[in-house]
Amino acid sequence: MATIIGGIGSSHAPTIGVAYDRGQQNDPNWAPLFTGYEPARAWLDAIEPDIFLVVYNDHANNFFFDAWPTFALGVGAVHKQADEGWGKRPLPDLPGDPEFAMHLARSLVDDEFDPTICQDMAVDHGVLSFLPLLTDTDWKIPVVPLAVNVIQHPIPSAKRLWKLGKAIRHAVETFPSDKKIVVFGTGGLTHQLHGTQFGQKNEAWDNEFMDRLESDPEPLSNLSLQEYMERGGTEGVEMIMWLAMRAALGPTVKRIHRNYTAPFTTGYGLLALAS
Amino acid sequence: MATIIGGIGSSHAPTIGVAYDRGQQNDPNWAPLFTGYEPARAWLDAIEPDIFLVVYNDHANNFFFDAWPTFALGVGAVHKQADEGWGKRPLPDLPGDPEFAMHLARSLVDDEFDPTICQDMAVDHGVLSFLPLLTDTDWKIPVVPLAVNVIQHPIPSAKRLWKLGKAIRHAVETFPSDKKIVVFGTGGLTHQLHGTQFGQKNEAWDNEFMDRLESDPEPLSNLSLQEYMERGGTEGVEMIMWLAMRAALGPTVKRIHRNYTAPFTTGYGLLALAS
Amino acid sequence: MDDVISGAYLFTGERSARSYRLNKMAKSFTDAANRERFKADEESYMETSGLSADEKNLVRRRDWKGMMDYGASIYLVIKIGGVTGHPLPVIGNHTAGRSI
Amino acid sequence: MDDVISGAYLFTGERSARSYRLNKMAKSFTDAANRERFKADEESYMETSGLSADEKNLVRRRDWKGMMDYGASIYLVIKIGGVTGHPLPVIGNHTAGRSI
Ligand SMILES: [Fe+3]
Ligand SMILES: [Fe+3]
Repeated sequence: MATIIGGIGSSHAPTIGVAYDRGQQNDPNWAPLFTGYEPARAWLDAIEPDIFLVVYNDHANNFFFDAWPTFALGVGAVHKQADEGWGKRPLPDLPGDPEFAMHLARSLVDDEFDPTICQDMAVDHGVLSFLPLLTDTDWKIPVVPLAVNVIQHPIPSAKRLWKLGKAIRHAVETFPSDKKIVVFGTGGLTHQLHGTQFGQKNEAWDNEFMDRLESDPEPLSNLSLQEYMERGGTEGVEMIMWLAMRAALGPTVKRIHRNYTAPFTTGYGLLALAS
Repeated sequence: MATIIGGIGSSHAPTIGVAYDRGQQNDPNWAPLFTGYEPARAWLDAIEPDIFLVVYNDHANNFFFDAWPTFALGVGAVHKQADEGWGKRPLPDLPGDPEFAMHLARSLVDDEFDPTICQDMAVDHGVLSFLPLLTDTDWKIPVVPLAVNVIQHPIPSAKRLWKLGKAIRHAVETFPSDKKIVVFGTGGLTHQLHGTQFGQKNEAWDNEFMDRLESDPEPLSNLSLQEYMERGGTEGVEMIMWLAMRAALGPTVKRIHRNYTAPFTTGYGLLALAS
Repeated sequence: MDDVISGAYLFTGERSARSYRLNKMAKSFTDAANRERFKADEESYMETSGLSADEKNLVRRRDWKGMMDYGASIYLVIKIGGVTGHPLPVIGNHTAGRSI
Repeated sequence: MDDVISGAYLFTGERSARSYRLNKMAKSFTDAANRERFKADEESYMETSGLSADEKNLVRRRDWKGMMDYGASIYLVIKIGGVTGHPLPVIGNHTAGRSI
C-alpha cells in the first residue's frame, strides 16, 4: 500500500507568485515568507515524496459558474497553467499522476463522494503560487489536484472537508504501490477581499487555527462556515481545506515547521507535519 | 412544505424524439409506446404538478470528459436544448425553477452530496425524448434537471442513487412553499449499444425490475453495478436512476400506470406511481 | 446562514445567477486575445458579451462597489480590474467605501 | 469490477484518457458549423483536431469496432457516425463483428 508521509498546510495568493517571479525574495515585506518556506522545503527534499496531492480551490480560472463543481479531481497526465487574466507565469505545465488519480477517483466514489472527474483541468495560483517555494520548478514530483468549491455558496461544510481527508487516507491505504504521498491543504488564511472590512485579517485566529490543527484538530471540523467567515472573512473560508490535509494524516503528527507572516491583506501561514 | 405527489420512471432514447417529430405515433412499431404514455399523461394533467424534478443523464451533449460531474444540478431559469450532433428538434427551451433548484442545491450539500451547480446547462434526449409524451411542449411546468454520471466509470452505486432519492425527499420536505413536485427517474431500460451482444435486451429483467421497484424496491439498491450491467448491458446501467425516483417517493406507493414495449434495441419502460 | 457577513457578501448561487453575464465577460479575460479586444473597444466588447445597460454602466464607471452590490464575484471583478489597470487594493477599498 | 462485461467495454477514466482527442473531435460535432467543416474537408479537420495517425485511420476507415477497441465512448462514436451518415445499427453491428 501507498503511504502518506506528510502534510503541508499553506496559504496561497497571486501576490506570492508575483513576488517570486520578480525576485523579491529579499524584499523586507516578503523575506519572512520566503525564508519561512525553506525548512519545509529542505524536509520535503529529504523525505523524497513520489506524489503531491493538493486540496486547493480554483478561483474561476479553470471552472466557471455554468458548471461549478463541489469537488473536482484532475486525473490528467498534465495540468496546464491557467491564465488568470494577466498572462501566464514562466513555469512549465505540471505533470499529473493518472494512475493514482483514477484510483483516488474510484475510492472517493466508493466512499460516497461525488467528484467531477477532469481529464483536462488547468490549475491556478491555488496550486502554483506556493509550489515553487517548496520544490524545483522542473516539477519532478507529479501533482494530483483536488479542487474544492469555497466560492459559490452552498460550500461544503468543514465537517465534509474533514471526511474528505479521511477518504483520501483510505484511498492511499488501498493504492497498491509503495508510493510516498504528501497531502497539501491550501487556502487563506484569514482575508477579506471586499466589503466594509476589506483587508482585515485576524492574526489571533490564524495562529489559534494552526495551533489547534496540529494538536486537537477534529473540533475545528465542527465549526460552521458562518463561524469561519465571521472569524476569517468571507474569502478566508478557504481555511477549511487545511482540514482535509490534517484528517488525511491520521490522529498523531509531528510538527516539522511552522511559519506565519502577514505583511499585506492575507495572513500567510505554513505548517509542515510528518505523519 | 412542498410535496412529492408522484414519480415517473421512463426510458429515454433519441429514437423516441425522432419518431415523435416524424409523427410516427401510429406506426405499428411505435404505437405501443406512444399510446402507453397516454394514461400517465392524463394522470399528470389531473394532479397539476408545479415542478418536474428529472434525474437523468447527459450523453456527452452538455458535458465532456474535460470535466465530467458525478452529479450536476441545473439551477438556471432556462435549460437550452443540446444539439446532439444532428441538429436541434423543433422544441422551445425548457423553463427551470431557480428558487427550488437552489434550495435543492443547499439541501443536497447539507446532506453530504457534492453536486456540480450549473447556471447554464443544456439538456439532451435524457430529458427531452419522453417529456413531450407527458406534457404540452409549451412547457408550462418548470423542470429541474439533475444529471447523473452513468457513462464514465467510476459511476455512483445503486445505493448512492437510492440515498440521492432520499435526499431529494428531504429537500422537498424542507422547501417552504406548497409546490407539488413530480420526480422523474429516467434511463434504460436494458440496452447494449456496442460489443458482441449489441442490440441484446433482457425483457425478463426489465419487467422484474419494474415489479420490484414498485413493491419492494430497496433490495434493488443492494445490487452491484456489475450485476446491473450483466443483466441489462453496459449502457443499461442507466436503470439505477429509477432508484432515485423511487426512494424519493417514500415507502408506499400506488401504481397509476405501467407500460413496456421493446420493438428495437432498447427496452422501453414506463411506470407512473402516486405517493 | 447570513447573506452578508461582517459587511461582505456571500457569493450565493442566487447572486451568481443575477451577475452571470458580467462574471462571464470577466472570465473571458483569462484569454489574452479577449483582453486585447476589450482594450481596443470596450463598448463593442460589452455589447457582444450581452451586458445589460446597467451592467455596462458599472464597467464604464469602474464601479467596483456597484459590481459587488449587483452580485458579482470578487474573483471575477478583479479580472475586470486586471484588464483596466486597477489592482485589488483599489477595488477592495472602493467596495469598502474608502478612498486610498 | 470487470473491465469488459458481456463482450462490451466499460468506459473507464483510463479509456477516456486514451481516447480523449478522438472523443473531443466527436464532441465538436454538436456544433453545426463544425459538422460542415468536417464534411467539407475531413483530413484538415482531423489535423486541426490534433488526431494521431492511428486515430485518423480509424475515422478514415469508419472502423467503429476499432474506435471502441481504442477506448472511445459509444456516445461519442455515434456522433462520428452522425456526421458521416452511419446510424447506430451500422455502428453497433460493426462493433459486434456482424455485417447487416
Ligand atoms: Fe484562494
Ligand atoms: Fe441514455
